[in-house]
Amino acid sequence: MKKLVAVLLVGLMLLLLFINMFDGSLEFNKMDLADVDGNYYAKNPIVSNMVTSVVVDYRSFDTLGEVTVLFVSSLGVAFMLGGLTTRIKFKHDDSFFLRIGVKVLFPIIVIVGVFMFVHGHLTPGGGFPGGALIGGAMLFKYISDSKYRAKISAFKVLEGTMGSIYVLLGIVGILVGNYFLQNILDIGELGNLISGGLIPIIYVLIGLKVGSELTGIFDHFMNEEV
Amino acid sequence: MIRPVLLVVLPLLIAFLSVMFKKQTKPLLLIAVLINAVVVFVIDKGEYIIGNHMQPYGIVLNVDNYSLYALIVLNVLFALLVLLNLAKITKIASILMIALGGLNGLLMTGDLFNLFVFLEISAIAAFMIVATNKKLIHVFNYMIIGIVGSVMYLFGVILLYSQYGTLNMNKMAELMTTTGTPATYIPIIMIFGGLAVETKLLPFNGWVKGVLGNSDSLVGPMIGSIYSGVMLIVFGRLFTDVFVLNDQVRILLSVIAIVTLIAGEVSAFSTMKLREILLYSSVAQSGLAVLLFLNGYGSIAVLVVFANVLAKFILFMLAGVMTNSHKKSEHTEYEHILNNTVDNHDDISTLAGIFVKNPLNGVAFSVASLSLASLPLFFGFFVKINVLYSMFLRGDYVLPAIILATSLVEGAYIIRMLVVLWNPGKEGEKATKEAVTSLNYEIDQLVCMVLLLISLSLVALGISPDLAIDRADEAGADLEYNISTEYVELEGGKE
Amino acid sequence: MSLQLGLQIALGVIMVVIAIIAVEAKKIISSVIYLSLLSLLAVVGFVLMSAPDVAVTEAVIGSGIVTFLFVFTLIGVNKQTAIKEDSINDLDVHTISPLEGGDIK
Amino acid sequence: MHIVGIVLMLIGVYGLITNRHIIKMIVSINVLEIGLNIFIIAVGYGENTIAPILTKSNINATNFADPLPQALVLTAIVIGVGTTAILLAVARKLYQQYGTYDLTEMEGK
Repeated sequence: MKKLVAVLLVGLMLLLLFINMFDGSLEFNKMDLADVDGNYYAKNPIVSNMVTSVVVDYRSFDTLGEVTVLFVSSLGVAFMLGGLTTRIKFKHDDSFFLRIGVKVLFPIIVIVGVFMFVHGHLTPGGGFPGGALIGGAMLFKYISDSKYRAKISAFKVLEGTMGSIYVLLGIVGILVGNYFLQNILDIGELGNLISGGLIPIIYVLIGLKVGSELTGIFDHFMNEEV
Repeated sequence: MIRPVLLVVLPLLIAFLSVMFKKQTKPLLLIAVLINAVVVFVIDKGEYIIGNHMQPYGIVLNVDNYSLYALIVLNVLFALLVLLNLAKITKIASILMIALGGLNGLLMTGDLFNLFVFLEISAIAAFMIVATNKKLIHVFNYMIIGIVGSVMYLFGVILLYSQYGTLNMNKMAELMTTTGTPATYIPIIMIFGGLAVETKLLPFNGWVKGVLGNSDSLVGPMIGSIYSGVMLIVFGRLFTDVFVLNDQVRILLSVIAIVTLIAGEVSAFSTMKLREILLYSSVAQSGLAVLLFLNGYGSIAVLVVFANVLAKFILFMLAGVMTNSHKKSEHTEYEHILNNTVDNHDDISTLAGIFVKNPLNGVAFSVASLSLASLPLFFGFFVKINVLYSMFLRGDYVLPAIILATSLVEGAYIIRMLVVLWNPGKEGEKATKEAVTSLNYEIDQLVCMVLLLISLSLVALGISPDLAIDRADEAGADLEYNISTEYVELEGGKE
Repeated sequence: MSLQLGLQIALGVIMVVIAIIAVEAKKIISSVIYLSLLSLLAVVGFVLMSAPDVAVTEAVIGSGIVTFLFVFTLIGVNKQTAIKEDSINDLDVHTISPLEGGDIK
Repeated sequence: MHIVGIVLMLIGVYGLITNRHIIKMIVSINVLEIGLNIFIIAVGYGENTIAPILTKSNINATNFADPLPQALVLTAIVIGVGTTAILLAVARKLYQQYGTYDLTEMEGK
């Protein structure tokens, strides 16, 4: 019965949506790029990747909040699953091929991750996917051999230092440039590696922080209560 | 040099550092909380740009009277709550720091998407704080409704961006002229739905009963008074300063607020459990505050929120302490174990006459609840008088009728609760020995004294409310759509 | 540019179908697998809508990490049910205190 | 693609309403968030816009896609991961406590 009610509700919402869509009172991108805020970001980008210049420089406060969200969720997972200590033992034992395969793949994935957040301001991708790739590489290590435990305390220290350096950069922005999180270094010539002032540095910080946080989350998810 | 942005950033910085020094997280929490409580008094008002980008393109923090007073109340109460519950905070010290940063960010931000990010930070921190009381089903319900609420809020913000092309609140306020067509009122309803979760309005307050129903002396005041106060102020900022509501939209949203007000009062009247009375009364107060914000009584709503936050802080703190009291008899340790597994003593009848044993808490509790019931000589009385006065001035008679009826119901269940807690047994005689409950609870003197002080401040504000009313007037002046300007100040009405 | 539009419409239809299956699937494992497939299709959708940055992020995080979290929650569960069947004098999920007796309020 | 985004969000809400199984509810929330992300990108996408990356060839092009919604979606995706991780941690603890994933059974106990 409940399913029927839910289907009716969703169907009604869809009907309303189509009526409004087709009589023109609810079109979505009514404003083309010219008169939208995004146009300013497109017109004067700080680095060649406009999205990165928005994420890390124009709206850098959002990204600081974003990094805090991941930080709180890794704290929360540690708080919820803190009691578990022993690693989950899979039904199958460690396969030889997987272990060798991971030994080969691990450095490659880490390098791709590092490449992604170092070139965040030139090519698509940035701190978040780069960090997630590093977390993924650590995940391979966990899967490949069941007795592997990453040095969580080292990752915690890395996470703490990266986060506080990011905030300190913001405060330095106040001292030197009179605005919080101001891009104090010079922008440099668009398009080459060392350009965009603080942007590559911040993306490296975010990448390492996201990588270590996700490793912490994976470590807690791999444990179980015996 | 002291910038308001430090209020948000310092707790985050100390939280990031606290991960590295595992053992000293509690002292770090203390430092962060005290720094914030001091810094909040020295920051000055104004619009602060982040990252040296001009107004609509960069993120801006506007700290005017409206948000400054809210910041002061938030930081002082947060510091007080952490100090009073220091022994109870073990594993969630870092999460509390992040919650402090998130809440400060919520009050200051001038950008709609930035508000979403801080909403998300404070919500996740609230999930973890609530998860300390081990009843995980309620935490899970709270999470699901909280996440759906923030998704609705983001959907509303994106619809506004597709209509008006900006995320900046000031520019949005200028661009938004009417909410007539569906393209303009659907985002408003979505954002109202998104904020309705944390402000406990009817369609989305299913989680309140579970979370506040079994809250202890840290979770209760945190979610019941601090979080709900901040969310109401954010709601007021958005719906009076930024959005322009048409009449139909205003009536629709006011109906939801009125229904919440009535449902809250009636269900508070119908229950005999201590914390349920408090949580339903806080649902009703949120409905009242939202009703006032929607209809343009901005500064009066600020008064209502301030009085509600103060009163609920005391009530939820004491309720949290009282409900896990246990018999002072010989086998206390078994009783204690039993106490943990069985639902602790929430029913008023089991706690009957508990104030006879500790009168100081009784005084604090009664002052706070009587101020809530808006009896004369307390701060709540002046808030209610001003609510009715400014409504009559505008010739509006429907709303005052509803508000008077609900405050009658509110007075009834509060007086009934106090009579049972103070003087059980038959009418008129002094409470006999066996009628008084055998339960008792330990509460250290500091908490007792501080709560007494806050309740005395409620009485002081009741006697000479001009301090609070001037502040509320200045705060209301910052809101664009604010009609309530005259106030009843002295006992004898306007001089 | 009808190719672009055609691709988008086709992708949209497939995604809606996959989403319905993911929500309606009987077994949890298949519902999780369909979710990660939906996330993959979302990556293709982002690329079609000329958002490469978002596509990379959704690919790594959406189909990579979210799928892992789901799968490992389920693996943790199957292990636990296995333990419960073969252990004989199994205490109920949370310890019963001596005073409380057998029934759980 | 706006319609696809909104329909996905509706399916997510439908999944949340009908399912009582915790993991299925978390899957529905993820479907809701994917739908929202697609809607946000669709708002910023014009008809023949190109990726907002400046290269030598499109240095002075004008039909770029709007970079602002894409920056917002970057944040929304990572927030989605954060909330999903916590939801799954709570779901695991609930399973340890109640031995089942069904909300109605849990409320019964």
